Parts: sequence; C-alpha cells; structure tokens
Amino acid sequence: MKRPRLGIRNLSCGRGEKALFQGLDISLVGGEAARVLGENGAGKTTLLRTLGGLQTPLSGEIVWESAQKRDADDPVLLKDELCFVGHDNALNAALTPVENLDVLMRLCGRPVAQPRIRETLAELGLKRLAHRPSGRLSAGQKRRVSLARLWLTDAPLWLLDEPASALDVDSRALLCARMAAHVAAGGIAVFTTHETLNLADVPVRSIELTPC
Amino acid sequence: MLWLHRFGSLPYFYRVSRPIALALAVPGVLLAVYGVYGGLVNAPVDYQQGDAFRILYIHVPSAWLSLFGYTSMAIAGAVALVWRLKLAEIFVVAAAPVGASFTFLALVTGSIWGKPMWGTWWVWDARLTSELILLFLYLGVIALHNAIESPRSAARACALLSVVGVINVPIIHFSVEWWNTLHQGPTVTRFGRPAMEMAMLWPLLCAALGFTLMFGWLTLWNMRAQLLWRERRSRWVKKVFSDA
Amino acid sequence: MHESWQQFWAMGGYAGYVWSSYAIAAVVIVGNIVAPVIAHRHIARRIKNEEFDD
Amino acid sequence: MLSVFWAVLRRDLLLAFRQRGVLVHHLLFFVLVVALFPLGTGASPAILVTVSPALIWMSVLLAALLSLQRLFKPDYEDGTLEQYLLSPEPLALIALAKVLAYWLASGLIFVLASPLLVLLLGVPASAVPVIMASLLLGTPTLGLVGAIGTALTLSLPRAGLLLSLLIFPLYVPVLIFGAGAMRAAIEGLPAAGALYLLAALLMLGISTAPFAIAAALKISME
Repeated sequence: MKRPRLGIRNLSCGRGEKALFQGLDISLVGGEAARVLGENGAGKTTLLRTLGGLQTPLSGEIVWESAQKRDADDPVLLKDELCFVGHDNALNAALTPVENLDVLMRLCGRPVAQPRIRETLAELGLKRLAHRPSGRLSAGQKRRVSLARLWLTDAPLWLLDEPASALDVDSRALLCARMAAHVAAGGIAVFTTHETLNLADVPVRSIELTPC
Repeated sequence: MLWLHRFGSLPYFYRVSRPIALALAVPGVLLAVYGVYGGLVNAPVDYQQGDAFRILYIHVPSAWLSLFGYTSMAIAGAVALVWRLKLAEIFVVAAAPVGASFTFLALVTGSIWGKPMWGTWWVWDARLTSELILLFLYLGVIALHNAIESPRSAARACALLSVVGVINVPIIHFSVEWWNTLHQGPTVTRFGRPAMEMAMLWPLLCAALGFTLMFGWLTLWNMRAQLLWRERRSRWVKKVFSDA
Repeated sequence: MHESWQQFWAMGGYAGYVWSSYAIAAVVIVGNIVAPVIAHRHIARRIKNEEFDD
Repeated sequence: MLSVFWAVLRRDLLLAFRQRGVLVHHLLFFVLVVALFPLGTGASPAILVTVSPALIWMSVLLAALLSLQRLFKPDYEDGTLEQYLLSPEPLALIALAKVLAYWLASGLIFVLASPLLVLLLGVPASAVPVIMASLLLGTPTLGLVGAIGTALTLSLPRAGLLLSLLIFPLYVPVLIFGAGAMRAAIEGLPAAGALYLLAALLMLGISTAPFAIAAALKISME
C-alpha cells in the first residue's frame, strides 16, 4: 500500500493581513512525526489550523495524498482522514465524556460504539468519570477525555495543538506511547508542545517557524 | 481576464482609481446639475402637484441609487465570497455609507414631498416603508463592519450580509406591498400617473444617470481610503508615500 | 416655466419644501465628498509619520 | 451523511433537555411580555384583540432575538464549532440540524403556548388554529434567518443590539404575513393566502439559509 503524504509548498500564513511566517516547505510521509517549533506568537496554532482547513493561507498550497486513493474521480480529502485535537477540548460541559466523544467521532465520520468509548476511557483511567457531566472534571481530566479520540480514531493524519497541556506524568507517557504507535503504523502526526514528548524510536522532524 | 487580474492588483488600482474617479465625477456632476436645472427651471408646473413635484428630481434619483447601490454591493459581495477578491470586499464596505446616505436622502425628500401632498410628514406607504427597511439593511452592514475588529473578517461578513439582504429586498418589498393593500386601502390620496411630458421626464433621466456616476465616484473615493487603511503596513503603500 | 426670479424662488408656494430638499441633498453629497478626503489625508499623514512601521 | 445530522440534532435536544430551565425562561419571557401589555394599554377587550397579532408576533421576535444569541456561542467557546468545520460532512447540514433542534426547543413551545395567550387577550377561539399554523410556519423561518445573523456576530462579546439591527429588517416579511394571517383569522376572513406565503418563506429559508449560516460560521472562525 502507498504511504500517505502531506506536502506543504511555499506556505505563508497570517492572522488578518499580517503574515506570521512565509515560504514554509516540507513534505511528510507516513511513518513520520513533526514537531512545530517557534516562539510565542510565531504562528504554531495558525499553521495547524491552516493545515486542517480552518484558515485560508495567504499563499502557497497544501497537498494531501491519501493511501486509500482509489482513482482520480474519487479523491479522499484531507478532511476525511484527519483527527484534529485543538487548543480547546471540544467538550460540552453539560454532556458526559461518553456523549461528547460519541458526537465528536460521528462528526469526523468515524462513529464508534459506546461500549468501546467506555473501554477506552477506562484504559485512560477515567472509568469513574465516564458518565459525569464534563463540566465537573478537572482540566487534566478534560484533556484526557478529549485525547481519548486518538485511541478511537483510525485517521492517518493527526494535528495536535499542545496535546500534553495540563497532563500529569503518567498520562503524558500514555499519550507518547499512543502517538509513537500511530506513527510507527504508518500515520503522520504534526504537533506543537511546550512539554517534552518522547516518541521513542519514531522519527520526529522539526518545523521551525521564523517570524518575518 | 488579464485585465481583471491587473485590476485586482492593489497598487495598480490605487494608481488608476484616481483618474477613473475624476472621469466619473465630471460627467456625473454635469449631468446631475443639468438634470436638476432642467427640473427646477425648464420643466412646466405639474397641474396637480404644483411646483412641489420639483423635489422629485432629487428624490427619484436617490431612491434609484438606494436600490442600485445595494444591488451593486451584493454583486461585489458575491464576487468577494466566491473569488476572495480583496477589491470586491473593499467595494462592499466603501459603498455602504454612500448608499445609506442616498437612501436617507430619498426618505427625507420623500417625506418632505409628502407633507404638502398627503398633509402629513410620514405615511406608511408601501414604497416609503420599503425604503425605510432598506435603510436599516444598509445600517446593519455599516454597524457590522464597525463591530468586527479584523478588517478582513469584517469585510467578508459584510459581503455575506449584503448578499443575504439583497435576496430579501424583493421579498420585503412584496410583503410590504401586500400589507399595504390589505390595510391602507384607498385612504391615501394617490395621484393618477399620466404619461410624463418629455420636458419633465428628460431632466429626471439625466439626473438619475448623473447621480449614478456620482455614486461610482464617491464609492471609488471611499475605496481608496479603505484600501490605504487596510494596506497601511504593506510595502507598496510605504513606497507610494516615500516616492511622493 | 417661471416668469421671474421672484417666482422661481417662491416655487409656487412650496419654496420651503423644495429648497429644504435641495439643501439637504447638497449637504449629503458634500459630506460624501469630504468625508473620504479627510479620512484619506488622515491615513496618509499617519503613514508618512511612519506610525505603522512596527 | 444524515447520520451526522441526526447526531447533532440528538445532541442539541439532549442539551436542551438537560438545561430545561432555559426553556422555561423562554416561555416565561413570552408569557410576561404578553401579560404585561394590557397593563400598559388598559384592559379594553376591543384594543387587546386589535393589537394581539402585533403583540404576539413582536414578543416572538424578541424572544427569538434573545435566545438566538446562544445558538452557536457555547460551541464556539468550547471548541466544538471547530470540529463542525473540520467534519467531512457538509457544514450546512450541521447548521440545519442545530437550527431544527433550537426550534424544537423554543419555537415549538411558543406554538404550543400560544392558544392560552391569545385566549387571554380575548381572541375568539375560532381563530386559534390559524394562529397556531402561522406560528408553526413562521417561527422556523425566524430561527433560520436569525442563525445567519448570530453566526456573523459570533466573535463579538456583546452582540445583542447589533444582532437586532441585522436580523429585524430581515424578519419583516414573516412579521407581516404572520400577523396578517392572525388578523384575518380574528376578523373571520380567509387566511390561507398569508399561510401559503409563510410556507413559501419557510421553504426558501430551508433551502438557502443553511448555506448562508455555514458561510457565516466560516467567516467568523477564520
């Protein structure tokens, strides 16, 4: 099977009229992770949002070549194969973790059965909280619930914005293991992080954003 | 298409918009003055309305512009949304205050004309009511533009709002018309509309055309200021002012 | 047609209505001409003063 | 494709049920506006019946304005809206599901509460079916059109007054036909024409507004 590939060509992004970085070129293939580096305000979140299609680049292009591409008439789009964990957890305070994850997985086109959601939450040490309103969880617990999507999805492309924020040491180790497994299985992960995330044997490339 | 591409270039637009604005201003003002002169001086007195009908030489062109302006905004808005053309975004934002002021003018002059004709300043007549709602549509676009901080998002939001608005304009007009025939009935004195004499009609057409050209001029004028503000940090703007 | 200037200004008794309409129209149009010119000058001055050079 | 529609619809209805206190507030607002009105005009039945179409529809409009402000706001604040935009499914479909859920939880309540209120105002019982039909056809359109406005003002912290300026002019046709149908029914005249027009507006709204809402959400999220 072909490997998926994420190509970024001469990409310039900005907030409003002002360019944050210019001329970014990189090509990632399945089996590679990439860490986005740059100081505060360099455009790390902007890059991830642009890759996900939430923002239009000022110039340049993003090409997604899917491993599943069947023929030219039936392209598999980046959106179909994406798991995006943003800065916010995307959890509604009045819904339980199970309900939230159920909807989130349906939204990204990969519905999963509720028992599997409960199992995954249990693996992440959230068993007792699975049916409590999400609003009553601590910041770290919410983050873990939000990250549970990574255990439920089979999307080849992951875009993770500060996935380890508010996580304790054990949860961070779990996250690293999951990310490494995903990349080792031929997936791509692009992430930003302030904490050190040790992805063991997996190649991690750097995307350096220099302000212009 | 090449022409369009070149025109889409902002420095080019900034350079040529000035002569184009003047090229619109001169015939626009001349035509408007000629039309108004013809209406005020040459046109014979209307046998029903007396000299008050001379207000129409302002009112009718303004009312025409209010619709023309909103439609042009919506077309530019659609272009801005589909092709992300920056100049189209700027047009929407720049045309809104001009269109709003002519809509206001149409309302005020309509009301002043109505006082001697209907005996009251305001009548919930179908056309006046539609015009009032059109003014609110304009004010909505202006208010939205002022409220959103990022100029880009503000302009795109205004573009969408004007497209939504223009779909509603005929519906609003139809509904107001429907409501008017239902409740107002024949209580409002309406004058018969005999065919206008050429001496009356001709200046009116000239004034309307002149106002339309002036609308283009004033909007271009506004666009230049808008463009400069949005591009104030760009290299070409700095170059324009360091060369000067 | 008007017989004399006096008659012209009187507008058949509708002078107040007609001339106020035209006066308001003049104000609106002049305002539309002047406002962008002032805005343009203001922005141009700020650009020349290098206020946006970060 | 429809599975996302149902998922969002079910989610929002579940939320509405969990936060049913808010629904009661909407209903109370509607009842209060109508109940306070006679205190302002005097309780003369003739006046109350005459103004009842305007009163009912204006209070529905105001209630819609107040409730619509929260339509996308929680999703915007907690990041769920981002996930809607990232979904491979059409955003317009998700928007339609949200508006439908919103209407089931607020507009439908007004429809069901209206007979009681119009009888309170002294409207003949024979007019009640037409009044309910007009609200049934009109309130979803209010939701669809209002959602465009609320999506456009999403990034603003306090959008209430601005929102009213954006959407009230667009509400004019619904107000006219809705109140027109109600008045015709009260006067014992045929109201079918106005109801057909309301239905036409609703059809137009369902077929076009979701795309405008989707475009507005994208603009606000950029």
